[in-house]
Amino acid sequence: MKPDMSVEIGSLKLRNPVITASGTFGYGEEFKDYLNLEEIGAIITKGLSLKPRAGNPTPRIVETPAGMLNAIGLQNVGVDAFIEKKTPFLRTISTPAIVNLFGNTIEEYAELASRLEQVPEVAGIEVNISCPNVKQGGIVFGTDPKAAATVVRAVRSETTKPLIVKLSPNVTDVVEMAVACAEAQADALSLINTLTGMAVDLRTRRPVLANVTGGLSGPAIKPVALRMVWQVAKAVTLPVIGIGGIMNATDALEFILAGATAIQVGTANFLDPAAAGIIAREMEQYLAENGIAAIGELRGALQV
Amino acid sequence: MKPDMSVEIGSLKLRNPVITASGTFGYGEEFKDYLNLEEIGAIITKGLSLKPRAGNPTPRIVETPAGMLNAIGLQNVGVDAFIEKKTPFLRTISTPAIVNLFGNTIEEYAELASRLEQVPEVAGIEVNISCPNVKQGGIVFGTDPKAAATVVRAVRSETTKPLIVKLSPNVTDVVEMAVACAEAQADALSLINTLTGMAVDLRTRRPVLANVTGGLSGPAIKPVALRMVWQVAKAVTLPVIGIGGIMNATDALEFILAGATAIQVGTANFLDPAAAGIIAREMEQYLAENGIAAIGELRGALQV
Amino acid sequence: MLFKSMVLSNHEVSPGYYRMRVTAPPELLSASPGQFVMVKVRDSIDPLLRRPFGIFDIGVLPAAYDGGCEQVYLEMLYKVVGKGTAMMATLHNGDVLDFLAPLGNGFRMGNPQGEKVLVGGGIGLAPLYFLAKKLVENSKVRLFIGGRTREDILCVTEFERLGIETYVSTDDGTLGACGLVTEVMERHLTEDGGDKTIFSCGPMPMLQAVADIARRRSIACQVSLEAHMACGMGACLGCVVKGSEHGDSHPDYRCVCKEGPVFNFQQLMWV
Amino acid sequence: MLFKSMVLSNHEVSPGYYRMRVTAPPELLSASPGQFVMVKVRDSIDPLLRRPFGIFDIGVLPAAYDGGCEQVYLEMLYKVVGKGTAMMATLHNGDVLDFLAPLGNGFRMGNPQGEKVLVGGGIGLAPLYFLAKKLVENSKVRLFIGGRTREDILCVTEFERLGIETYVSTDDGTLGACGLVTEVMERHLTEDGGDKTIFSCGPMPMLQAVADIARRRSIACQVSLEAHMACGMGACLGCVVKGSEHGDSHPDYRCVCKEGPVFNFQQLMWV
Ligand SMILES: Cc1cc2nc3c(=O)[nH]c(=O)nc-3n(C[C@H](O)[C@H](O)[C@H](O)COP(=O)(O)OP(=O)(O)OC[C@H]3O[C@@H](n4cnc5c(N)ncnc54)[C@H](O)[C@@H]3O)c2cc1C
Ligand SMILES: Cc1cc2nc3c(=O)[nH]c(=O)nc-3n(C[C@H](O)[C@H](O)[C@H](O)COP(=O)(O)OP(=O)(O)OC[C@H]3O[C@@H](n4cnc5c(N)ncnc54)[C@H](O)[C@@H]3O)c2cc1C
Ligand SMILES: Cc1cc2nc3c(=O)[nH]c(=O)nc-3n(C[C@H](O)[C@H](O)[C@H](O)COP(=O)(O)O)c2cc1C
Ligand SMILES: Cc1cc2nc3c(=O)[nH]c(=O)nc-3n(C[C@H](O)[C@H](O)[C@H](O)COP(=O)(O)O)c2cc1C
Ligand code: FES
Ligand code: FES
Repeated sequence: MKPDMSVEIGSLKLRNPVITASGTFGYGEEFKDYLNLEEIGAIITKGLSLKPRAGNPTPRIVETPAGMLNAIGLQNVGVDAFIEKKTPFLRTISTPAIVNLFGNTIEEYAELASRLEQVPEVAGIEVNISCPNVKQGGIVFGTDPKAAATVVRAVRSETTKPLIVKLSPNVTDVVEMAVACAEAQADALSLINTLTGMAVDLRTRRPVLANVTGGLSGPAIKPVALRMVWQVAKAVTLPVIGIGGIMNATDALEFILAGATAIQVGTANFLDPAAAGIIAREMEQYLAENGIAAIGELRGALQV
Repeated sequence: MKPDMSVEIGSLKLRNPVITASGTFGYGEEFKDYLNLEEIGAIITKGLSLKPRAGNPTPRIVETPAGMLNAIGLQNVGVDAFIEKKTPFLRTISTPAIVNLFGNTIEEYAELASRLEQVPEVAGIEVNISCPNVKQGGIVFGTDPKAAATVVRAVRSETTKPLIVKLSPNVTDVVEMAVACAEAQADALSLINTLTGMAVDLRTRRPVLANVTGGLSGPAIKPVALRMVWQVAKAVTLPVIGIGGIMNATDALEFILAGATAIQVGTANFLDPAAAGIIAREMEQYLAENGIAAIGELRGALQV
Repeated sequence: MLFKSMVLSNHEVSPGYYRMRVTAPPELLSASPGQFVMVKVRDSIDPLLRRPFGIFDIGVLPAAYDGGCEQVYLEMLYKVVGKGTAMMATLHNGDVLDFLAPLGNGFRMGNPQGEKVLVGGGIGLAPLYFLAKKLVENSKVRLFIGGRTREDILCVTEFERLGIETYVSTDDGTLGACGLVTEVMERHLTEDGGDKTIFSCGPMPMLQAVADIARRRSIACQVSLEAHMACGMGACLGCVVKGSEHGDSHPDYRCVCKEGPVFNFQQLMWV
Repeated sequence: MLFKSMVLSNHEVSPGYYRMRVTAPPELLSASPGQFVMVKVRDSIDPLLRRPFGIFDIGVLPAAYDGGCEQVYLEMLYKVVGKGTAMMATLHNGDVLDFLAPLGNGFRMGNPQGEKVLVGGGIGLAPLYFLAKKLVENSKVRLFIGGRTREDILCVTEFERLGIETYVSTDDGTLGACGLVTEVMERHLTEDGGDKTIFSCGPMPMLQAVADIARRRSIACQVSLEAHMACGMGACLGCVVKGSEHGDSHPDYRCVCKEGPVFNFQQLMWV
């Protein structure tokens, strides 16, 4: 019997719990030759702002031990071009597309949400309060529970779509942040975004990234991500989406055990553009082989 | 000409900036067959408490991508046994031994410092306010600037020895912590201690560590450590000691460029018990080959 | 396309430079010169990311025995500069590598009548051989190749075998003319007029000089760029360069991996 | 001691089980049975930590030609269970590995008069061969070897060549007696009295059963333990087990790497 892989994120029903992470999967179209997009649960598009953004100067990425730093600086086409140029492709797939968005002010967050409310190709919204790259940007909202709650309420009042809040790991107490966002009526929480890090080039005596610091992703951060997902899943009743260093189905299932309802695949898309599809398939296979009828049976099943 | 590798940590003069990190080098003696202890700047002993401590149940360690988690739980012999059994060996080496200490209360910190004040083999004190493994332990002190400052002042009032405060990376704002400790009259700051993480075993559906969470160390955390050292070194005038994923001389020199006066070698001691000696030698060689007269010329020389 | 390849040979052709031949699927025969590949050097998280390399050559080995198969192969020419390339240098025949290829936009061949001038600096020579093989079918081709010292001058014989006139220069004069490859090229361009296209790959300062010459003399010119890459397919936005329209208020970033790596020099912002 | 070794051979002796022979420095000849080695599987951060293995054998290869040298070698018998051992299984002759060895305290040989009873479970056989080679010099030795199925029974021939009486058992009866190795051992121990020492290595439940038998019958017994290790030299305190005195208020933890891996069963806390 085929295991039931479907999960629910608020009112959004996904065929399976594998979602591609914002900023690592373009707008979906880039991957269509490598991957059957109908095989994954959902895609999340590159962080979107009201106006187009240039992003940071280069170099923007560098490999670090079992990870990478990025300081893309949220380069994106802006909401108008997104609606005009990126939604037509999204219409051709049945897999829901969730839009990751950010603003520099509460008003920008709210306006973006309101713009997207009318766009049928947008199945849900992921609010990035945690991007560490932009000076005036998410960083303030992402580390202060009151500010985060204000953003979430503002977006909530403009959208009926499922609202996911993406949490930053660069905080003393991620549970406090999670609770604040839950109370502000988020439908789900996703975590973690990148850890702020830095790389130095001894030869040039300069930071490797033009932006000096960047966001650390990849296998290196998996232990931190698992810990935070576990802490948050215990503390809130909302669905939690686990992110951080997920490279294969085993990693993904570990997050489910720790309490995640769904997971996101980020850096792994760069190593293998087919990764998300393979992970979804292999998770299902694991369930089948172990006689588990539904993925929900594993959720939070960690015996502590 | 031989480059000048000496550095000063408060009143403590080290022959070179390479120090072995607490908990990764035992009490020094364990490594004497692998390494000429006279070749390194200083050693820091395993975290010490007033009474002996059993530590956590096992498993206590697990490998993670480019890193490891440990939940030793600060097992240690206690101050009496330390003085009786561990100082005799320390007397036989000229390399200064710094004692890493922790307590469950301010009073314990102060009492430990006062006990060690009379011990001539103790060249300095590193106060661990950041160990994430012990529930009632350092975690509170390490994430609240006021509590940290109270601990530092209490220790300061009991010791004339160089006083290093070791900072936790599990905070929103490490600079705030650093400034608080600096104002409380620390002589130097060391960072980072381990990031709190977790590992899950899919087969058993249990956390790998008996303690559930543990401290992440090794190359995986280097980007986070470099970033924090850079931030702190800009913000305080105290000497900063860089720690986190240092495996070789290049890593060490990157921390010096980022503003560290000295560095600590932790997990690398496990991969190669001679690592600290090799790093010291190769740093010196780098200076010689690049015509740099003194290590101080590289300190904070990062061009941002 | 994602595929696994077996190493057929891997030799040091000059100190620190290697030439590796691996098996490839037949579909790769339709790759164009200037496109590139991304290699997963080890089945491990160290190194984590794929590494980009130009296509030095693609060809077909005839069946070795009756009933055997033809085998398409891919060649890379690479320089050991860091962890990933150092690991590549230790691979042996029979080892297996993972490829994502072909990626990006290659060189546009242009008008067959005109002369084709190839300009390579150091390891920048890598994508020019596959290009030269295609160009000599229809056009006159000359190669200007430069390097710091004679050990940076690679594979001249291969180009000469194609009947290509080759001009070598080194910064220290240890091989060919002493001086910059762009100086040598400009001297020779002065001698003759006519319709020309420059194809160039090499370090940024060299490309800058090439672009200057092309602009001053109104010669068509395509350059192949390098950038730090994570995905190689336009998803991460890590590899961007400034386009000619770039300004603080009107950003014009282009992905080297997807819009390049080959650009018409006029598409780019040169500082 | 830290040293680099070259792989001399690396064969699969049973599905999933490998035997690897590597070169070793002459100083390793003084290692005792039961001591262990820590191997850096790859010169990379993946895997990061060294992996601990027992010493299956140490010996000397005679010089292969006039003017050649004797070569000391070390053998390991290992089971592929995860990343590190999977990578080891892909190594070839000529590959180089990094060793920290010998580590820990080995078996104490005890009184040569008494009979020596070796009890190995699965890959727990690994350290017993080197031990057996030394023991047969002076004592009568018997080996009880158990496994889940016949593929887990390794190297019986090698022990028999030493003149050791060997009793095989498998949980599923596919080789030797059907049942637990400890049951078979106990049956045979009943038959004869006399001064004995048990030396055992294998999974924890087996060691527990062995220790029970030893206690009940007052037989001397040494067991070799496994634990997750980072340093192998008493520095990290990662590998501890509870000593016999352990209690909540009076902790008695022992390092497997430094105080073990071989313990007298009475030194340990058995639950
Ligand atoms: C489109 C393209 C084609 C290329 N073709 C060739 C070729 O044919 N032959 C050849 O020898 N080299 C080529 N390069 C450069 C080659 O990719 C780098 O030398 C290589 O990635 C270095 O990897 P490493 O692990 O040895 O170095 P490391 O310094 O350890 O690499 C660390 C990181 O920096 C990146 N990096 C380092 N140098 C470069 C660089 N110059 N360009 C891009 N990323 C870099 C790596 O990808 C990696 O992420 C090409 C680069 C690009 C972008
Ligand atoms: C003193 C000692 C002697 C040993 N002798 C042998 C031997 O002769 N032959 C043999 O096949 N195995 C032996 N083992 C077990 C062997 O060390 C592990 O099977 C091996 O480390 C697994 O590594 P991996 O990367 O393949 O597995 P992974 O599961 O990927 O390893 C992950 C981590 O867990 C640790 N680990 C996993 N299993 C064990 C284990 N059973 N014991 C200790 N650590 C473990 C690894 O060291 C590593 O840190 C011995 C262990 C010890 C402590
Ligand atoms: C190149 C790159 C760009 C990213 N851009 C965004 C973004 O625009 N918005 C966002 O919320 N997260 C962004 N992220 C973070 C990822 O979505 C994800 O949270 C993070 O990479 C951790 O997951 P991973 O370890 O699987 O990569 C980006 C990550 C990378 C590597
Ligand atoms: C096994 C282990 C035990 C440790 N014990 C202590 C300790 O007792 N006190 C302390 O302040 N830090 C302790 N640490 C943290 C290290 O001193 C160091 O801060 C950390 O490992 C990061 O450095 P690294 O990446 O070089 O290992 C321990 C680390 C490890 C791996
Ligand atoms: S390398 Fe990712 S967009 Fe070019
Ligand atoms: S492995 Fe480190 S103390 Fe035993």
